[in-house]
Amino acid sequence: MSDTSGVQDKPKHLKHYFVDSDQQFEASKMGMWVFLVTEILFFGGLFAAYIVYRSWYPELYIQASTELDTFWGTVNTAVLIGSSLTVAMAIRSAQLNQIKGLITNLWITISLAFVFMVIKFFEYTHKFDKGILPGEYYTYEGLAHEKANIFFSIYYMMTGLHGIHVIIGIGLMLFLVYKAKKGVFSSEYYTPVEITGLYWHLVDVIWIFLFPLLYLID
Amino acid sequence: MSGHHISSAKFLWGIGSALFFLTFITVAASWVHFPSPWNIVVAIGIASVKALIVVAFFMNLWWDSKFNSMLFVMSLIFFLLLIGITLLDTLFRVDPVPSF
Amino acid sequence: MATTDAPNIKRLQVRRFKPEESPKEHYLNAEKGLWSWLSTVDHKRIGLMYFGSIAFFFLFGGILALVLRTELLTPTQSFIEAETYNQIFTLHGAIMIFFFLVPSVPAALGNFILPLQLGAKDVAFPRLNLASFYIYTIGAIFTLIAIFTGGIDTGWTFYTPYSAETSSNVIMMTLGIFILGFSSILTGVNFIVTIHKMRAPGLTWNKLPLNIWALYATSIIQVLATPVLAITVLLLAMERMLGIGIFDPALGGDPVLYQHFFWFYSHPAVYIMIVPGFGVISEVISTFSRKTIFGYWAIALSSLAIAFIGFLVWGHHMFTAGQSSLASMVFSFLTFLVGIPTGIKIFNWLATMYKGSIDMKTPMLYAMVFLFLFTIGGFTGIMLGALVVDIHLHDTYYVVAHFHYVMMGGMVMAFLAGIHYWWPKMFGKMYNEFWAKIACGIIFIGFNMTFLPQFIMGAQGMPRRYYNYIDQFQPFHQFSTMGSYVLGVGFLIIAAYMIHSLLRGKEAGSNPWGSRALEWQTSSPAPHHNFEHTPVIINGPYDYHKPMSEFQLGIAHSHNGHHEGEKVDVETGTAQEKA
Amino acid sequence: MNRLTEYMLPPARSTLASETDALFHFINVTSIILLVGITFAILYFAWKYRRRSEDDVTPVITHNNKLEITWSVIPLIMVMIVFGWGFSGYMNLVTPPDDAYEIRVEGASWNWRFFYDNGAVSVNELNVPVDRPIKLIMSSTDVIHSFYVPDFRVKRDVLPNRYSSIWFEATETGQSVIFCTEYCGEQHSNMDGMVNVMSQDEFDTWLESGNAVDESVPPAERGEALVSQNGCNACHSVDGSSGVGPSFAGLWGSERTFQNAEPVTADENYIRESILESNAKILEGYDPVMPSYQGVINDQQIGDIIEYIKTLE
Repeated sequence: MSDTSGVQDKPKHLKHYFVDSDQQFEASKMGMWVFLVTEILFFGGLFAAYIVYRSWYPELYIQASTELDTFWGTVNTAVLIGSSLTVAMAIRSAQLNQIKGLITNLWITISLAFVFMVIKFFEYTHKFDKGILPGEYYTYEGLAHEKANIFFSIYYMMTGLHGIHVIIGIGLMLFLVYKAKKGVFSSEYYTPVEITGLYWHLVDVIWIFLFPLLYLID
Repeated sequence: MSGHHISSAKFLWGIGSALFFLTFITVAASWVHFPSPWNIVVAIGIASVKALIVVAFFMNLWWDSKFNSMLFVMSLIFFLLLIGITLLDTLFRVDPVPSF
Repeated sequence: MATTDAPNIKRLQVRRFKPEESPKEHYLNAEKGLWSWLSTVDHKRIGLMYFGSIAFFFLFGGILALVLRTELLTPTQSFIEAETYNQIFTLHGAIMIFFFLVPSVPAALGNFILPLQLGAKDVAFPRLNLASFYIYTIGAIFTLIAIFTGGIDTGWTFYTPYSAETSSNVIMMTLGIFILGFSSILTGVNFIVTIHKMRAPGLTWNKLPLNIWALYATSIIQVLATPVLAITVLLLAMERMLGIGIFDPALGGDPVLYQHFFWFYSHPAVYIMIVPGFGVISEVISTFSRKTIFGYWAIALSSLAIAFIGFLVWGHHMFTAGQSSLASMVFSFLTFLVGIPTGIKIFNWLATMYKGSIDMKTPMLYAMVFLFLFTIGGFTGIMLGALVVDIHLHDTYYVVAHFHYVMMGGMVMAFLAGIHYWWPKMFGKMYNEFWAKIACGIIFIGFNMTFLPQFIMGAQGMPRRYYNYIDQFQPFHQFSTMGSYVLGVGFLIIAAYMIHSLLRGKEAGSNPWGSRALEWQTSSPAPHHNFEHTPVIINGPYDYHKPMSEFQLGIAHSHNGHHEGEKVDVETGTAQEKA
Repeated sequence: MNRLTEYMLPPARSTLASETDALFHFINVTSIILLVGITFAILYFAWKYRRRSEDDVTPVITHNNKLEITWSVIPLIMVMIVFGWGFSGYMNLVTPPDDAYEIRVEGASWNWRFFYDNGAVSVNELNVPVDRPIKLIMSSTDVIHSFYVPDFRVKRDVLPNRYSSIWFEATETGQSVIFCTEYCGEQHSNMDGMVNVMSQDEFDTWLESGNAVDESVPPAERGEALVSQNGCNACHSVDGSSGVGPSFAGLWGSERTFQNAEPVTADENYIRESILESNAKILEGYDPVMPSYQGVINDQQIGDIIEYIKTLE
């Protein structure tokens, strides 16, 4: 498609069906935001289940949340917010054409995400040892409530699904580092970094809501 | 070039520290025992403030085109709709006999 | 191709580009070989691939329907076991809904027509478009595996706790539908961004064809509703694998909560199926009445109204399901609100036909059949919305007849109208008009023979999904089965003359129906990149009082224009450009 | 016109049935009138404004606010009338009178059990007195079923984790069919029962005799009647043909191998245990779908059934 302001040399990344890279960048961002809407509603279903069961069994939630270790929850929140900060810094360095800064920031984000998953792993194994397993494998007698497994089923579904999204985020960022090393990104073209940044911030926002709802019920 | 806002490093660090501070606040709030409905309101309130900060400044919605913000608000509306109308049923059920 | 973002008036040097009548070079023969099809990112080819797979699944679902109807000829066992019957009605429902109705107009016709009607070269994310086709295929493969390794007997709704306990492989099927949901989401994402970002110069929101408005409303529903189906199906799979007990009463869960989650997607899903049909009908009626649409904004906004209110009404599927009376009252009230925009559309289409110059070609015939059948579907929907009557009619054949009148009478007729309307644009060939009209008549008769008796049977209390029934209902079932055979014959005739048209159809010009819509201003079949020029839009999509030349404008020196069109009397058109 | 919609509905045999039918007729009549109007408009326009020549010029009518408002407001008013009418009828349907006679209903995979207040039990047969409000308190033992009596225009899902209730008042004696309208598995379509509406004294005599044992009839014959009454023959055949459950023919004294237990010879204890805890021992090649009859069949009746099974070779 021609550009109304006559022919100019096309940047390498520009697709033929877009007029200029600005339109392509805005289109990709809008597409990502529409996808984030589906992620919000995807987790929304779990939050709905959480709220419905909390309205039915409020005392179960209070008892059961004592089983969750608030300290490690707080550390995890801080880790994830930190990774959100470093991914924002990564985008900033991509915008300023500092490719080395982009790669280091990405590595920090990936390692913080990895720390998050390790903490989750220890939390899970600690619960498995005590017999707190999802659904019918729940054999823990510590709680008086006969429907206690409902809380932990929802807990495992929420944190499990969130964990899977963190792993996907790590995968995406490793792919970004690989492409950054090949010099694909520049201040002219950093759309994939921005898109992955948006996805990572949303994963952080979901944890920001998960943390108080699961850990801080008093 | 509307979508290309570049925020300064100092600004990003400021936002990051605000979020760390709010995390501390929300944990502190859980030590103070609020009466039943208020503890949820406080927890959700702080979490919403944190979420809005991340969405507005880390995700550049503040400087971005209005349509993306509208998309985000639409998803929240439909999420609240799912919960609101489902609660219309689950909270108002009448059991003919005290059930199981 | 909206370039500058400042909404100022930009003078464009425009020239008329008459579409080439019988193009040698077009998207069908631009590249040759199977790999060129499988790896294409051209939205038109992807549309055709969707069209092929949808036709296959419609045939598969249709055969299952005929088996069901044949089994119901006698009150007891005719020729298959109860177990097989239960699996077949489940598969008939699931295949027809997830593999035919949801993707049919948005993915098949929508993919083909949307960029053409926007004057764009392709959708915003062509590779994502191809990815969503392959996700659809993978989902289909998983479902076919589920079908051939034991089948599913839970009904297409997978209600717990039965779906959590039954031995049939529900997990494989739900995994297939989980994957299929992403194909629907990605199509929605693609269409929303394309409509926003890739309109031709001059194509402002009030000049968008109503088909685009309908696809826009559908994409919004797809994007907002499908994720909830994904989480519901994931929870069901976890229920079966880990027994998480959210829907399992033994572990403290509540099966009615499953129904809430399921219908939060599935009612908007029925609007995903029908709203694109409205878009097609608006195009067909306006073109064949050669008259400007009546109430453009009424129809456009009622699509969006249906999309929004459609999210509030899911509880009318659960009036008898132990829902609180308050919730039932609210859902019944909102269900009646969603009926109003649909009524407005029907009246607006009728008003468009008033004082038009109606050319009774096959697409118009199907549009009129749609108006008649969908009106019956709408009225029976009002009947089912009234609380006390729904208590009597819920889960009976009255409901079966209602949703067949709306889905088959509405959606399939609109889909057939769309196919017959855009067939010349897709393949550049006409079909046999005589046989098309015969088939339309047979389908109309067969359809009414099949489903009218089901209304009566349902009102008398015949429950749904029944393998054996009491003798009182046998005459209705037999009449209905005869009707289903006639219906089957009708569809076979369509298949026959369509294949004949592909092989030996006579050449169709670029604009056989004399339509002012943008997709008819390029050659048919369309060139690989849709337009030889960058189209410029100065008129509304249905301005039949304007000469045809004003609809064929393009930017004068768009250098990829291969041939010289003659000078146009409009020296410099003014096109208002908006971001 | 009324005859058509009369024909569409089953006989109205409960006090509230007439209200449902009235709204059903109203919606049907208005819909048919509007449908005829729209169909006439379609056909008339298609004929009157048929295309005479290729260059017909059609008037440019883009909208007409007055017309559009009327065809939005009038349907809105009509549907609001229907909504109000439907909702008021619904409230009558879900609020039982206080003096209603309560019967406990249990929906099991593929039969209905009714427990009366004096301990009498009946399977697939609901006996009720005429002209008296009856309240059914229902629950399910396994999956969701739905209790539907077309003649009384009542229907309610029967949930496993909650009680749900409906009420009706039969206006005439006679029999009305019961359907299950929520898909519940293989024999979902065989799960129909019968409501026997009797006069008050007939009902009282049945209630007393419900549990009394009729000594004159030999136990095996009583057992045979119990097997059909309790719906055993829906899944267990007596002539050796295969069904959902194993056949009773040749059951007595035969060697039984199980999926989840040690093989055992079929004796009194095995048959008793299979009736009361039906999923304790599952035969090879069969699914654990049999509901337990605990509290439905008492010991005396189990003895009769065992006598009957002994007679089956």
